[in-house]
Amino acid sequence: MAVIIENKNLGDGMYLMKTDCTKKSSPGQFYMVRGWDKYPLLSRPISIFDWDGMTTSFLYRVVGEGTEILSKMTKGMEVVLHGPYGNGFPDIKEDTVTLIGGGIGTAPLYHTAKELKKRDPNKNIKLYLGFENKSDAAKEFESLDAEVIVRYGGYITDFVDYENAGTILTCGPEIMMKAAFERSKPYESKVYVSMEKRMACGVGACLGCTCKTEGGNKRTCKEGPVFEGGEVFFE
Amino acid sequence: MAVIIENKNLGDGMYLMKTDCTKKSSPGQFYMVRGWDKYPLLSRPISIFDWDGMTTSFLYRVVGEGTEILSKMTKGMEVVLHGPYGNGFPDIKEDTVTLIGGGIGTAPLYHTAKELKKRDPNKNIKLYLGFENKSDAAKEFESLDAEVIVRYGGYITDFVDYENAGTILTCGPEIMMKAAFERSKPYESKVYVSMEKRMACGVGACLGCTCKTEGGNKRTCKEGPVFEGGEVFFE
Amino acid sequence: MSRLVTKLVDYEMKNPVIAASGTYGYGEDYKDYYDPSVLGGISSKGLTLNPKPGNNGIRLWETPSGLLNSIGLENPGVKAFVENSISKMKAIDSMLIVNLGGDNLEEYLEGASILNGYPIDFIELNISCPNVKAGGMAFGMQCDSAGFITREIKKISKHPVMVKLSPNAPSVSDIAISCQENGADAVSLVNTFQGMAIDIRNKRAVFSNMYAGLSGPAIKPIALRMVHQTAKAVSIPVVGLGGISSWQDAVEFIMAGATAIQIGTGNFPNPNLGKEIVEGLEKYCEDNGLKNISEIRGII
Amino acid sequence: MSRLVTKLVDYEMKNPVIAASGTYGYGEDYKDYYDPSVLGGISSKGLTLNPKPGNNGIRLWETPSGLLNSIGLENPGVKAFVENSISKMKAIDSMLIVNLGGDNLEEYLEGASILNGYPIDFIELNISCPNVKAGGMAFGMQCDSAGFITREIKKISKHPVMVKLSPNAPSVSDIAISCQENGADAVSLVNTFQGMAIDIRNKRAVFSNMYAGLSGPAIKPIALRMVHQTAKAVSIPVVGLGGISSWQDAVEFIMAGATAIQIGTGNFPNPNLGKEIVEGLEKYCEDNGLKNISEIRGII
Ligand SMILES: Cc1cc2nc3c(=O)[nH]c(=O)nc-3n(C[C@H](O)[C@H](O)[C@H](O)COP(=O)(O)OP(=O)(O)OC[C@H]3O[C@@H](n4cnc5c(N)ncnc54)[C@H](O)[C@@H]3O)c2cc1C
Ligand SMILES: Cc1cc2nc3c(=O)[nH]c(=O)nc-3n(C[C@H](O)[C@H](O)[C@H](O)COP(=O)(O)OP(=O)(O)OC[C@H]3O[C@@H](n4cnc5c(N)ncnc54)[C@H](O)[C@@H]3O)c2cc1C
Ligand SMILES: Cc1cc2nc3c(=O)[nH]c(=O)nc-3n(C[C@H](O)[C@H](O)[C@H](O)COP(=O)(O)O)c2cc1C
Ligand SMILES: Cc1cc2nc3c(=O)[nH]c(=O)nc-3n(C[C@H](O)[C@H](O)[C@H](O)COP(=O)(O)O)c2cc1C
Ligand code: FES
Ligand code: FES
Repeated sequence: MAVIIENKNLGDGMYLMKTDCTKKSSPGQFYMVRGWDKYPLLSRPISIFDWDGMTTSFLYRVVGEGTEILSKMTKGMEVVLHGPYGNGFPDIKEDTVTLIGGGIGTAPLYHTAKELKKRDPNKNIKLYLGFENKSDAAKEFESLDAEVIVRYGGYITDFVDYENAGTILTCGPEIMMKAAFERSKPYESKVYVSMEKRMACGVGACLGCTCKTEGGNKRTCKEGPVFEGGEVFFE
Repeated sequence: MAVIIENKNLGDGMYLMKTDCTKKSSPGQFYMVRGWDKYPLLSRPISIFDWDGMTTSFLYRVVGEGTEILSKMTKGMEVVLHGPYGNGFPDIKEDTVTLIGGGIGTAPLYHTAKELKKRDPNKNIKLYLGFENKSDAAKEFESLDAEVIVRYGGYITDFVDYENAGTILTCGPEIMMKAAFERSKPYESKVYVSMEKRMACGVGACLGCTCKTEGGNKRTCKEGPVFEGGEVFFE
Repeated sequence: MSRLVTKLVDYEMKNPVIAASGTYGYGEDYKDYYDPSVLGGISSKGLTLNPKPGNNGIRLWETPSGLLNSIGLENPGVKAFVENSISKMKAIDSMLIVNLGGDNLEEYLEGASILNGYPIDFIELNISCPNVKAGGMAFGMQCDSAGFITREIKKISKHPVMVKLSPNAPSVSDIAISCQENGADAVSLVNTFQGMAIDIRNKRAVFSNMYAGLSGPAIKPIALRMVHQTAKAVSIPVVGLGGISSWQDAVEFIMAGATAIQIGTGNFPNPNLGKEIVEGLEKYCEDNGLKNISEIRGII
Repeated sequence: MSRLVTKLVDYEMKNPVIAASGTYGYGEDYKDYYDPSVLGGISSKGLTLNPKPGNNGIRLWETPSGLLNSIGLENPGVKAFVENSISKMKAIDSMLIVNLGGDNLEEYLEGASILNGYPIDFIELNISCPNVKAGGMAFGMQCDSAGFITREIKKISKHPVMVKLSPNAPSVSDIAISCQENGADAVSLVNTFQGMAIDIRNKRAVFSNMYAGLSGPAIKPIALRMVHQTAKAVSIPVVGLGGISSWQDAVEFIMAGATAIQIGTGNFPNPNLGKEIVEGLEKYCEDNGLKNISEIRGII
């Protein structure tokens, strides 16, 4: 149980919810979130936008019943967080890291960029954020010590400098992640993608989130959500 | 759709919710109330505690899921009110009227006493309110221009002056209403009782709230909730 | 609104939205919310030859996204209905369906023959009520009995007959086939699922009849599957229902093969539902460039 | 905790709370929440002789108070299970149930005979999975096939056998009788109800298999009724499940006649559910002066 500190409307259906959850989490992990008692039945997987030791935040978009309820919650209300779950992005040894986020897929990249920089202040981090429409979401990334490139409309993957990308971490629509993966191939970048599947348990028990990989079926909630690009885009 | 103006905790699980619903209603009628979208499925029948032309209020007790949700709502939130439904208490010609309420069954008696007095300022109105435990609920009746007798614990029906009761209007547990009915028999008082049944539609369509009466089955939501004592306690 | 015009056998409904039996009285109870004539059809509360007082004890019990009911076919009997209510129902400009139940074949037949003298549009043969002891659902549980009663009613009824099927039957689609073979003009499904609740505090079953009928959104996924199976199995029109609470739900049932849909429990939380679904379907057709809603019927 | 001790055939469970197959992995996935040894039993994810990759496409779909799943028995196969997972499951101090599925009799038999070599406590014979094309539920739909497979497995299995029944069968209690007559040591019910969802935007069924299995609170009233009917019909123990999400739900099933209960979908929204139900039942017994939970078994 965490208490909401702030739940800010960023426009274009996006919200930033800050909670008092202090539990340690790694970049790219997620929580199963519920802001209700019995209905809807399942909790919602939401990535960790930020964790700073004192608070845990989520950047989310209203798409259905669950996120709608979350968006109406206010300061002081309680939200149930189960997690953190999943593997998260690996620590990157390479000097240059390019993060590519599409839409709400940008959510896990803040924490990721922040942590990479914390672990190695000399790391060269480029963050590409693509949104369909204008909103205040991009502003939330401004405080990062990284080069932030924001585009509205079009394909964000069209703007990436693949040649000098270094390791690529990407999250967003599958088609976008696949494009990043394909276009970076000539430069032999290592690409990590964060997959999105419907989830029931979040702990690896139900096999509802199975992701087909080159190495056989993997559970997105447990062995994922982060996979190497080549593992999932192999067909 | 009505907006909540105030939702006051009166203690002992009871709340007074004031809404901006201006719709005219008669004493003893009720609304099907819902403070939620899809879950729980059904709306909850709640009597009208007061209607003053500008606001409609409800006095309710938390007993389960629905009333729990209502109790957590705050000023400015929206609540759906379908109604007003039911017949309500009849206008009473007799000079003296005794209202007997047990527990949350006191709820409809405020509006009822107020209206009776409004229609005939000379009416002699006695209000007996019985509660199991102390709370601020009784205070809400203090502003009435009527003799208000409040008891905590025991049977409120033990304290009523049946001989001089005039017409009796009662709402509360069936066993209490039946006691009032039986004990007033020697004095040939006219007794009206307000029945409580589980309801689905509130409009008379589902026959879920059927009340057995001497004159055959009646719908509590439509031909009731107010019946003559002899109609329902005939067996 | 011609995009929604739907032919059910020989009747041209203005739209495929029907108020389900037992949830809409005799058509008048929701008129403070909207004119019932906006509906494509209205099915009366279930009638039996003789008046029935219905069941004792608790009749309603809410469950997660569902409702258990044990009304027990409380009704004034067919005679009182034709005398008191039919003209009011007829005054509503909507397909008039009489939902007919019975304890035994004779009662069904006598009820149907009384109805022969009145200008109703459809009989909905209720062989699926789980809340009455004799008859009711019993007829709807076996292919031969369902086929038998359909045949006997069709022999004497002047009105088209839609048979209302029970989801508790071994195979709903087999029962539908049997009804079709025996002359049914249409089938409607589902009636309620037999369910149960226990009052643990008082250590007893909630309902005096022990079991009751489950309806509402909880059952929608199962009802939809049954409608899909049945629509694939028969060539007569299938009227689909079970948990419909929005126009989107209605579209699902139509895509699954339903010619028309009914709304039951959904009326209770939202007394405007009938009107909202009609309007929602109209807009859906417009937005998707459909000349008629039938273009999406059975596409799954 | 002796108030909860429950004998299931020859096994003495510390309490009647079992984690249901397919919702609890192989017993380890919830151990960050509580020690799985607090449970009376754990049923493994459904196993088949050969590994299965499970179904393609969407596997989960939320419905009102319910969950449709189409996992398709993804599992590593019995051999990999006995090699890799059985020792870990055995290390948990709880009744070890292996849920065994199959495409045909031979597969079931071979799976069971491999299991003969391992110290498991129970086989749960899954003849009720709606999500695999061949076999699975097909065996559970008819009395003769359910009885047949029970008899064949009993002939060769050294372990006690609990047959897991499908609520989609014509009459679950008749199937249970047939299993009992053919030597089943116990039955468990219900598996999921066959349901369906349609993606109206993309005009197609949500699941690539068309139908999927419905579980969760939505089905509880129907499951409870089936458990009640079955417990009245057979003398072997009945293990009840379907939508249990609280200790109160568990009490309902036990009052309806269940010897033990399983929790499936309820684990997902509340990963502490297993522990909470055990504690809730313990407190219920205390508060009601029960020496053992069996005092309320089947009182309805
Ligand atoms: C690992 C992971 C991380 C995620 N991180 C974020 C994030 O940081 N911010 C954010 O806005 N969204 C994120 N999502 C997507 C988010 O889970 C869905 O948008 C959300 O579940 C929708 O719930 P709803 O009730 O609003 O929609 P509904 O459509 O009403 O949900 C119905 C059901 O479908 C599931 N569902 C619907 N859309 C998705 C989806 N895209 N992915 C997975 N399940 C879905 C829901 O969980 C629910 O079970 C993430 C998903 C995953 C798997
Ligand atoms: C005509 C009428 C007027 C009422 N007026 C008031 C009032 O002014 N204040 C007040 O506090 N209560 C009143 N009640 C009782 C109130 O309706 C219930 O307490 C309430 O429905 C309980 O809902 P829940 O979700 O909290 O309880 P739950 O037990 O979770 O409800 C489950 C289901 O049972 C029904 N139910 C439970 N208890 C009752 C009950 N006592 N009567 C009818 N249905 C019930 C609910 O409506 C719901 O459908 C009135 C009831 C009726 C019939
Ligand atoms: C309170 C109630 C009363 C009902 N009465 C009847 C009836 O008299 N005849 C009948 O055929 N079906 C009756 N039904 C069943 C409904 O018409 C419908 O088949 C069922 O509820 C499933 O649809 P739904 O989920 O939309 O409610 C009744 C249902 C409810 C909830
Ligand atoms: C995701 C999921 C996977 C399941 N897998 C199996 C399985 O492998 N074998 C089996 O017998 N039942 C399986 N089931 C059925 C459950 O064990 C249980 O019978 C059913 O879900 C009803 O109970 P519930 O409502 O408590 O979930 C599965 C259910 C779910 C939701
Ligand atoms: S969500 Fe259950 S295994 Fe991943
Ligand atoms: S609540 Fe439906 S008839 Fe009264």
